[in-house]
Order: sequence, then C-alpha cells, then structure tokens
Amino acid sequence: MRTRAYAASLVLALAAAPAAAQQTVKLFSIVELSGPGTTAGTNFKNGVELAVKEVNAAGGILGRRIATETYDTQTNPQTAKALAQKAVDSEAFAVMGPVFSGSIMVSMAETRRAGVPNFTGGEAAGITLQGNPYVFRTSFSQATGMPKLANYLASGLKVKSVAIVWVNNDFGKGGRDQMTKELAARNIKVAADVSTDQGQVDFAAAVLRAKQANADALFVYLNEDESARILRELRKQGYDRPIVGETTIMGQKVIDLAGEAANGVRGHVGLTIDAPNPAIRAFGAKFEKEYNYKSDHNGIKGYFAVFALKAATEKAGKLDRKAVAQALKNACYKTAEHPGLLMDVCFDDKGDIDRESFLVEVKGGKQVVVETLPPLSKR
Amino acid sequence: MTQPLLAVDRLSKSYGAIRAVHDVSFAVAPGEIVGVIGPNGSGKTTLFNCILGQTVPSAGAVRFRGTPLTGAAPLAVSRRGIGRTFQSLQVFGSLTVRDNLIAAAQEFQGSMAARLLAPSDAGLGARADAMIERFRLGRVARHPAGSLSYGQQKLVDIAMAFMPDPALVLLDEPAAGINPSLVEELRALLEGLNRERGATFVVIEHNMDFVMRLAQRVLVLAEGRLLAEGAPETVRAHPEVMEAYLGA
Amino acid sequence: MADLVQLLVSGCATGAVYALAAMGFVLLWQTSGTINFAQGEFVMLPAFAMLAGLALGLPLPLAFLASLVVAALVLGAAFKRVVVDPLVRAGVLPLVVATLGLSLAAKHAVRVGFSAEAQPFPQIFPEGVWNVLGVRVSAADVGTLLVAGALLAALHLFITRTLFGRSMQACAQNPDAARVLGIDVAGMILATFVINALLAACAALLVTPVWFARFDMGEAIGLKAFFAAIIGGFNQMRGALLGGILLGVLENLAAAYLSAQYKDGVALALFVLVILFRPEGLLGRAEERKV
Amino acid sequence: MSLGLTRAQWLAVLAVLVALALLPLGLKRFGIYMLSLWCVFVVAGHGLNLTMGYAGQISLGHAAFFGIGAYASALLVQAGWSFWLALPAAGAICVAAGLVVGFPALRVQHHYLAFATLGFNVLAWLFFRNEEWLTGGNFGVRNITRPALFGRSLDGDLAFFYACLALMAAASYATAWLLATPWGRAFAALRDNPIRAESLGIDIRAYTLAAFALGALYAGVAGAFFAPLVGYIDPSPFHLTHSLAFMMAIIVGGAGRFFGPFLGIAVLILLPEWLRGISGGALTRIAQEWYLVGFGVLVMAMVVWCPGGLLGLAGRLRRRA
Repeated sequence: MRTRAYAASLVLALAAAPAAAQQTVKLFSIVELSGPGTTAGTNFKNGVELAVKEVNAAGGILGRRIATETYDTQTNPQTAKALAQKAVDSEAFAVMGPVFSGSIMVSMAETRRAGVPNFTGGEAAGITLQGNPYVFRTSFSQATGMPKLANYLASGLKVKSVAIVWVNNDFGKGGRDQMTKELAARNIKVAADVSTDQGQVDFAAAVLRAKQANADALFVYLNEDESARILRELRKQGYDRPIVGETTIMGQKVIDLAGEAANGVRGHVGLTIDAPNPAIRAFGAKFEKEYNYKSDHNGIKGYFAVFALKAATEKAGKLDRKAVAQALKNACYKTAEHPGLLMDVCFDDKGDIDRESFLVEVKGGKQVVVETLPPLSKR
Repeated sequence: MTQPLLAVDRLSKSYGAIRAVHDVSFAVAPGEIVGVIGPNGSGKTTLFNCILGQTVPSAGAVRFRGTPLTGAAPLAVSRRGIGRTFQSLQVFGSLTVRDNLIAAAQEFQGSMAARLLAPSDAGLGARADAMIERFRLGRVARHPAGSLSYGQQKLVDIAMAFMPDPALVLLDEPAAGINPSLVEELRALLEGLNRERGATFVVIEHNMDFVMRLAQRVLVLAEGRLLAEGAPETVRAHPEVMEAYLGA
Repeated sequence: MADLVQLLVSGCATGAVYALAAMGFVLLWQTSGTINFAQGEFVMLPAFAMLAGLALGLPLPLAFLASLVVAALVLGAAFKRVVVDPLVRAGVLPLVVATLGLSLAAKHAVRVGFSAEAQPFPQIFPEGVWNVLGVRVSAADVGTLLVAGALLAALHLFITRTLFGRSMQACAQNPDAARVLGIDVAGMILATFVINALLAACAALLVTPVWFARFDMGEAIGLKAFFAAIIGGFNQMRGALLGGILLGVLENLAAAYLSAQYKDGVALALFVLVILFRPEGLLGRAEERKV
Repeated sequence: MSLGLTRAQWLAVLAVLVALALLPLGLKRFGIYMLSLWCVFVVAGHGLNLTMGYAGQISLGHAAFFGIGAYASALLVQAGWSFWLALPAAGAICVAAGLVVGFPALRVQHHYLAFATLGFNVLAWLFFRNEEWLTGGNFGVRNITRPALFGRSLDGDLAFFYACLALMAAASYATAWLLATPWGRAFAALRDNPIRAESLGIDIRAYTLAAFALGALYAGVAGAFFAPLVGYIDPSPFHLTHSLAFMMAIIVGGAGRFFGPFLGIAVLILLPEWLRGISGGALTRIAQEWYLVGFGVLVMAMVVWCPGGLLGLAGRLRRRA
C-alpha cells in the first residue's frame, strides 16, 4: 500500500507542471552550483538573475515577465542532461547553461530535440560543430580564443617554444588540444606538456617540469583554485618567463586567491569586467553591489545571455522559440539598441559569436586591459 | 589398540618465551569420549586451536586417521570430518535455528556450483528436523538463532557441530554458563549421540562433575604439560592432579 | 640534483600535513577501533571555523584558538558521544559507514550554509623564499615542516614520556588490563578523540593558506591521510609519519619522472601492495588473528 | 520456484509491477527518465546488497564495476556489436574484475578488503580518464545508441523504460532465487560469523569471491543499461564518491533486506526530484538545498539507531503499533 501511495504522489509531483505560467517567459538556469564548476556556475547564474531583474523592472520581454528556475548540475553531465529534460518538460522558453563544456555537449541534445534555445558558457570547439540550430555561445569558443592567444604568443611575445600546464578534465584537455594545434600552425614548439589533476594541491612537480623545459613562455590552463595554487608555486620556484593564460587565470577569483603571485600573468580574455568600456564597468558595479563580490567573465556571460535572448525575441516579434533561434542566426546586435549586451556582437550560422576581446595583464592585484582586439570579422 | 582416530604427537606451541602447550601427546580411539581438564591458562584451548588449524603449532605432529593434519587450515580440518564448538557462543544469529543446522552440513555434499542449483534446504531438511527434535529445539526452530536464550543457543551450537556427521568433534566448554538442569540434559544428549551413532568427541570442561560422568578417559593439562591421563576415577584419585587443579 | 631536492622539500611539506591527519586516524584506531572516514572534514570544519572567527573580526591567532576549542568540543567529545560510543561494539564497518554519512553531511552543510566557492585564507608564514644551493625554499615550506614536526614530536613525547600518555597507550593495547590498573579507560579514549580533533585543527591552520577553504577540501586530505595511515601502519604512530611523508614525496616524484596523469596511481599502487603483502603496514606490527 | 512466497504475496508483487508499468503513462520525459534511472540503479543496488548486505563484505568500489559495465557495453556497441551480445560480455568482464578485486580476500582480513576495493575504484577511475584511446578520456563516449529488441527499436523513452523495468524485475527475481538456494545461507553464515562458518566446512574465501563476482555482475549489467539510457558516459559517475553514495543508499534502505535497494535508491535519486517537484514555499526550498545534508545525517542515524535501515524502522514501528 505504502509503495502505491508513494508512487501516486510521485506521479502527481512529477506531472505537476505549473499551470499558471502562460503569462511569463520561463527561463531555466541549469548551472554548476557544486562540484568543480562551482565558481563558473555561480557567476553565470548570478549574471542571469541580475539581468532578469533588470529586464523585468523595465517591463519584461515583449511585455511578459521572465520567471526563472535554477537547477544544480553538480558539474555532472548526466545530471545536466536530466535537468535539461526537466526544463523541456516544464515548457522552458529558453535554457541558460550549463557553463562546462562537458555538460552542455550532452544536455544540448535535449533542448535541440524540443527546439528550445540554449545559451551556454562552454568554450569547447565541438559545441557548435554538431549542427545544432538551438545552441548559442555567450563567449568565444576555444577555437576562437586559442588562436588569438597563439597570435599574441607568436607576434606579441615572439616566443619560439611554450610549456603547457593543463588540468586533466574536459575543459583543460580540450583547451590543451586546441592550443597544441594552434602552436604547431605557428611553428612554436611545445617544450613541455604537463597534465595536472582537478583539486591538485602540490604543484612543485608541474612547475619544476615547466622550468626544466626552458621554454620561452608558460601557458597555464587550469580551473580557478588550481590556477591560484600554481601561481604561488611558480612564484616560489622563481619562474621568470612570461606566464600566459586564456581567460580563467586572469579572473578575479584567481587574483583573490593567489594574491601577489597573480601579478604579471597575461593573456587573452574574451570578456572582462575591467574592459575599457563604460557599459561593462557599470555592469561590474551593479553586480558587486548585488552580490558583494566582483563578477568574473562567467557573470558577464550569464548577463549577456538574457539580453541576447531579449534582443532576439524582440527582433522575432513574438514568443516563438523557433523564430527566436532563427533571429540569432547570422545576425548582429548593437549596444545602441540593446545596451544590456554590453558589447556589439554578431552570431554566425552555427551559434558562435564574434566581438571585441582583450589582451590583459594582472598588475597590482587587478586585471588591466593592455589592448583591445577587434572582432575577427573586422580584421 | 586399533589405529587411533586422532593422534597428537609431542605437540608444542610457544608465544615468545611462554610455552602455552609443551610436548603433549595423546590419542583418541573411534567411539571414545575424552575429557580434557586443567586450570585456567593450562593450555587447553591452545591445544584445540593447534589441532584445528586456528594456530600453527611450534613443534610436533597431529595425525587424523593415520594421515598428517599438522598445520592444516581450519577449513581443511573441518572438511576432513572434524567438527568443533568454540568457547564463546558461535551461531549464525540472523539465520533461523533450522537454517543454522542446515548451514552446518550443506557444504559437505556436492560442489559449490551444484549447491547453486540445489533445493533450498539442500536436501538436509529431514536431518535438520531430526536434530531439532533430538535437541528439543522444536519450539524455536523457526526463530532467528540470535534471539534465543544463552542456553538454547549453546544447544544449537553443539547440534551444529554434529550436523555433518563428523568423525570427531572437539567441544570447548559445552557446559559453561548454562543452568544445571540443562547441563544434565546436555550430558544425556551427548551420551546418546555417542551410544547411538558412535560419535567420538574430545571435551574441554571446567565442570568436573559433568566431565567425570561423561568422559571415558580424562587428560589433565597443567602449565601446558600433560600431567596425567586415565579413567575418570584414576585421575580423580591422582594426588598431583588434585593439587595442580585445586591448588590453582 | 637540486631539482630532486626541490621535489623532496615540497613533498615533505605536503606529506607532513598528510601525516598530521594520518596520525589522528591511527590514534582513533588504536584506542577505539574507529576508522574515521570524516577525517578530511575534521580538517575542513576548523578551517571554516577560523574563517568565521576572522569574519567576526578576531585576529587569526584568536580565531585559531577558538577553532581549537570548538574542534575539541564538537569533533572530539561530541563526535565520540553521539557517533562512536553507540557503535563501538558493533565492529569496524558500521563506524565506517556512519563517518561517511557524517562526512557527507558536514561537507554539504558548509556548502549550503556558507559557500560552494573557495575562500582565500590569510598566510600564516611570511612570504620569503630562500635560494639554498639552487633549491627554492619558501618560509611556508619550512614553517609547515617545523610546525608539523614539532606537533608530532610533542605528541610522541607526550605519549611515551608522560604518565597520562602512557596510560593512553595502555588503554590502546589492553583496555582490560588498564582498567584493572585503575586507569580511567573511558577518559583516556575521550582524550584521544580530543587530541585527534586538535591535530586536525592544526592541520587546517597549516593547509588552508595553500589549499584554500572550500567545502570539499577534506575529500583529498581525508583520502590521503587514510592512504598514509595504511601504508605506514595502522597501529603505529611512526608509521603514519612515514606514510604521510612517503605519499607527499611519491606524488611529486611520480608527477615529475613517471606520469603526471597517473601520479595518484603510484601512491595507490603502493597502497594496494601494502594491503596485499604487508597489511600491518610498512612499520606496523602484525595483529594476531583473533578467534 | 515459489521462493517462499504465498499466492497472495505473488499477486501483490504482480500488482506492484503493473503499477510501475502504468506509472510513466502520466509522466513526461524527465519523469520517465528518472524512473528508468531508478530501475537501473536498483539492479546495481541488488548487487551491492548481495555483496555487502547478505555476504557482509563491504565494497567501496561498486561504481567502478558499474563503470566497467557501462564502458564495455558502450564501446562494444560502437564497435558494431549487438547490444544483446555486449550485455553479457560486459557482465562477464565485470565478473572477472570482481574476482580480481576479491582476490585480496584470499590473503587479508575483511576491513582491509574494503580498503582494497577503495583503491580499485580510484585506479579504475584514473584508467577511464587517462586512456583516451579506449574510453574517450575526459570527453567520454558520446551518442550511445539504444538497442532494438525483436526488431522493435527501444529508442523511445517509454520503450526503454520498459526494458529497464524488465531488467529490474529479472534481476530482482534472480536475487530472490539466489537467496533461496544454499548459497544464500552460506552468505549469511559468512556475514554472521566467518570463523564459525569455516569450522563447518564453508569455504569462506570461495564465497567471498563469489559475493564480489556476483555484486560486480549486477553492477556491470546495470552499467550496460546505464550507457544507452543516458546516451553519454564520461568518468564522473564512476568516481569513488558514487561508490560511497551507493553504499549509503543501501544502508538507508536496509542492508541485507530484499527491498532495501528499492527504497534506498529511491531516497537517493527520486526523493530529491520529488521534493523539487513540489512547487514551492520557503520550506521546500530549504529541503531541496539541505537534501544531501539530511541524507548524510540519515545515514548516521540509521547506523547508530536503526541498523535495519528504513525498512527495519518500518518493521519496528509496525510491531510497536
């Protein structure tokens, strides 16, 4: 009897799609709130929520309020997939996240099947190579970011060899593979190729191997906590060559954790709160006021995603998922009309984006933009 | 004397400087009931453990039916047909009394693979029921053994040792901790098994009255040595024994 | 050569912390047969207690003292009373499961109640780095080694040289005999739990500046401490020390000279080999088979 | 075989099966997916319950077996095998692995054996992650197709749910059957008192190995279904933490009780979703966030006060009433 009662209540609970939701635009954040992706997921989610608040205060999308729900993937692709199904079942208008590439690669099959626009913070090249018409990036793919960084290494720093230290998960391995390819194309030698573990504490061996490689520069591609630890170890062992990274290692979280040791790190950032751009600075201030800490690039991604959805929906003129997805293909949006986008942006036919990006350096515990790189299409 | 069932030859076991068992020899004939007495710490349980493979003797030999048994592992010893009980209670608490009895005998027939396809009671139901009746455990046969009183568990424990029809059973203090009327009942049971089935056993016991009435021959251990050996009356009259035993 | 020494120094500093946590493992096992799978969380919780103290405006030394008190009460006394006492007679495995449950609850309580993100923690040693014959040694390395070493030495002296310590040892070896000698066995066991909690809090102070305070920081340290204790010898304090250092050093050597991808595998292989061929640990005494 | 059940009990079992089969008709994809997942995990749970609950051998490496089964079936299917051939192959590989992992049982006492299984899980995970040529490494194995049965594709969610349900029913029956053979009794003897068991001719080493091999077999078969159910596998669900979660779920449900895995796995994976499904007040929000904390506390409470798990607790309450 007990079993049946339980089963019955389960049916009710799982089937109970909120019925009163016709008047709202339902947005689901499926993000990493625990596990290794916590920092990224939390920032992304906060960015989404901040944007939703602003959009709703200004009258919503096409006059409809946005209602959000947030699910934690635990940085687990299988969970992300299940939660995407759940969002689809609940008639999501759009899905935000997950941020980690490994998760979106799996979960986007669900949103695709249901035709729900899905914005991701993932940077793996493969995401937009599957012909999925409903997936959209909020940042560069590794296939965009790594060439920019490799260009900087080749022509900016003029290095002949590079040591790579990467974290052995899908994010790190993907970036490392992409970078290795880009370096080879520019005749830069990979002098050392050092794998490290997620959650690793002692980086003495990794740094030692980087030193022994005697390369002209070191490329570090790790998650936030590990980036901070290796920076400390690099400082300790007196590493004296340029340390470059792509986005993460110059993030605010890393700077907070690593302190002094973060100074001097440089590299390419697709998005940064310290960009010489009043809109982004204003966003940074709002974010910090709301959440009591500085947003990193993932916070901007989440914020951007909501406004991109709004812009596309307004362009489509109706709350129609397919039309919205269509409106995001081969389309450019200007901040003049949509200030929430923060930067002018263009989507291509695959869901990749193109916009300005930045070369930055950490100085005095702050990220400083050294150069603004134009969008690829303007080159 | 025909070939002894069990022959212990100059068995010794020492732990560092302590000689728990020292140069003990004796034999057990088929159908015999042998008692082992001695004060606490005289090496009785160590002797059992050496015979049964729980510990490896430092010196000496054990033969069973003429073939060496020295140093064999407990499993091999039991498979050769030597049953035992332990000083402390050892039943399978979560199984019913009947299942305890079947468990005690099921491994002695067929292969492990065959047992996977065997009927649930492994064909031992009737034998278990007979044993239950003999030990008068009928009322609790379907209860988990762990829920029984101490005395009843003790009976189950002993019944288990006899389930596979072993050639020899070594009982370590079967009468300890059970009430006097049950002690008497137990003696009758053991005697019955001996008489009807020719069951052979060696009994360690502190209860002098019990062991003197049950055993046909008694070994006396003191400080690891075999002090005396003989019929109960002879041993009882042995002055050294009385001194060693009662003086302790 | 300098490179090798560099790795050894760093590995020893990391290993010393493993050893601190492993020592607690061994203490609990010796006196009460407890295998504490929440040992890592016993390091994580004081770290957050210190952060809470800092947030309240306490200076770090005071926050540390406060965390010691809290650890002794909660992770020492309360843990023993609520979790261990009811289970100690049930054998090893129920305690393993119960402490796993505790570990899960503690971790996620911090995650939900505090934050899922890594929190920076003040440095406890000055920033200096010395160059000794080509080896770069930081004040933090030296400090960690010295503090951990001093703690372990003090513990060793305490246990072998003081009456209290020897009573504790007596209880560990033979509680019945200890009781006959008039030793307060229950009190001694409680003392080991408190000492374990204090060691864990000290480990927290040493690691958190480097590892950062994060709700799941205990996963790594707990597992490593467990490996260290088994490798060195589950019933030997010296074993825990050896196991910890060995583990810290091996990880570094494996990452530098064998395979960075399998660097955890090397320590693990040693762990499995020890279990198979020397279950009492490299320095441990064989435990008699009990009938 | 009657398995000791009365006709009324058999009817009840049948009724529950029918109810389970009808349950997803009112559900959307996510609900069906969760129920399928539950079925698959229950099968793995039966395996751990055999190893740990019935035979008393703690295994801290169950997720590794689950993973081996999942990878084996996924990779064999991608290599062109039929799923129905890959399934027994995955099971056989897991049995072999189980025997290897149980091997220390021939040498060491049983809590050391538990530690060895823990080591095995970590090593297996490293292997899954590092051997990219075989397992796809961090990127995992993608686009795992669902099989067809008798020419009918099981690709649909409902169809695959019924496959999972059938698997669960078959595995449950096999478990009940196994427990009713003399092996079940030998496992209990091994768990209750290995030393006594040995003195009664019970080969505790052989049964320990058998317990590990059987546990691994169940996990492997469950894993073989998990891969096509999710459609994607990477090393993460086979991490040590998931072995611990498996174990705790069995403890919460009731180790050594037939229905323990059904309940324990439900508490582990269905209950949090069910809580989330209750649209919500502040209280449910708190319940959702603190769910894992509650689960951990529940595990502790179960071990300390109620070794029989939730099922034991239910029994105790019924007797008192």
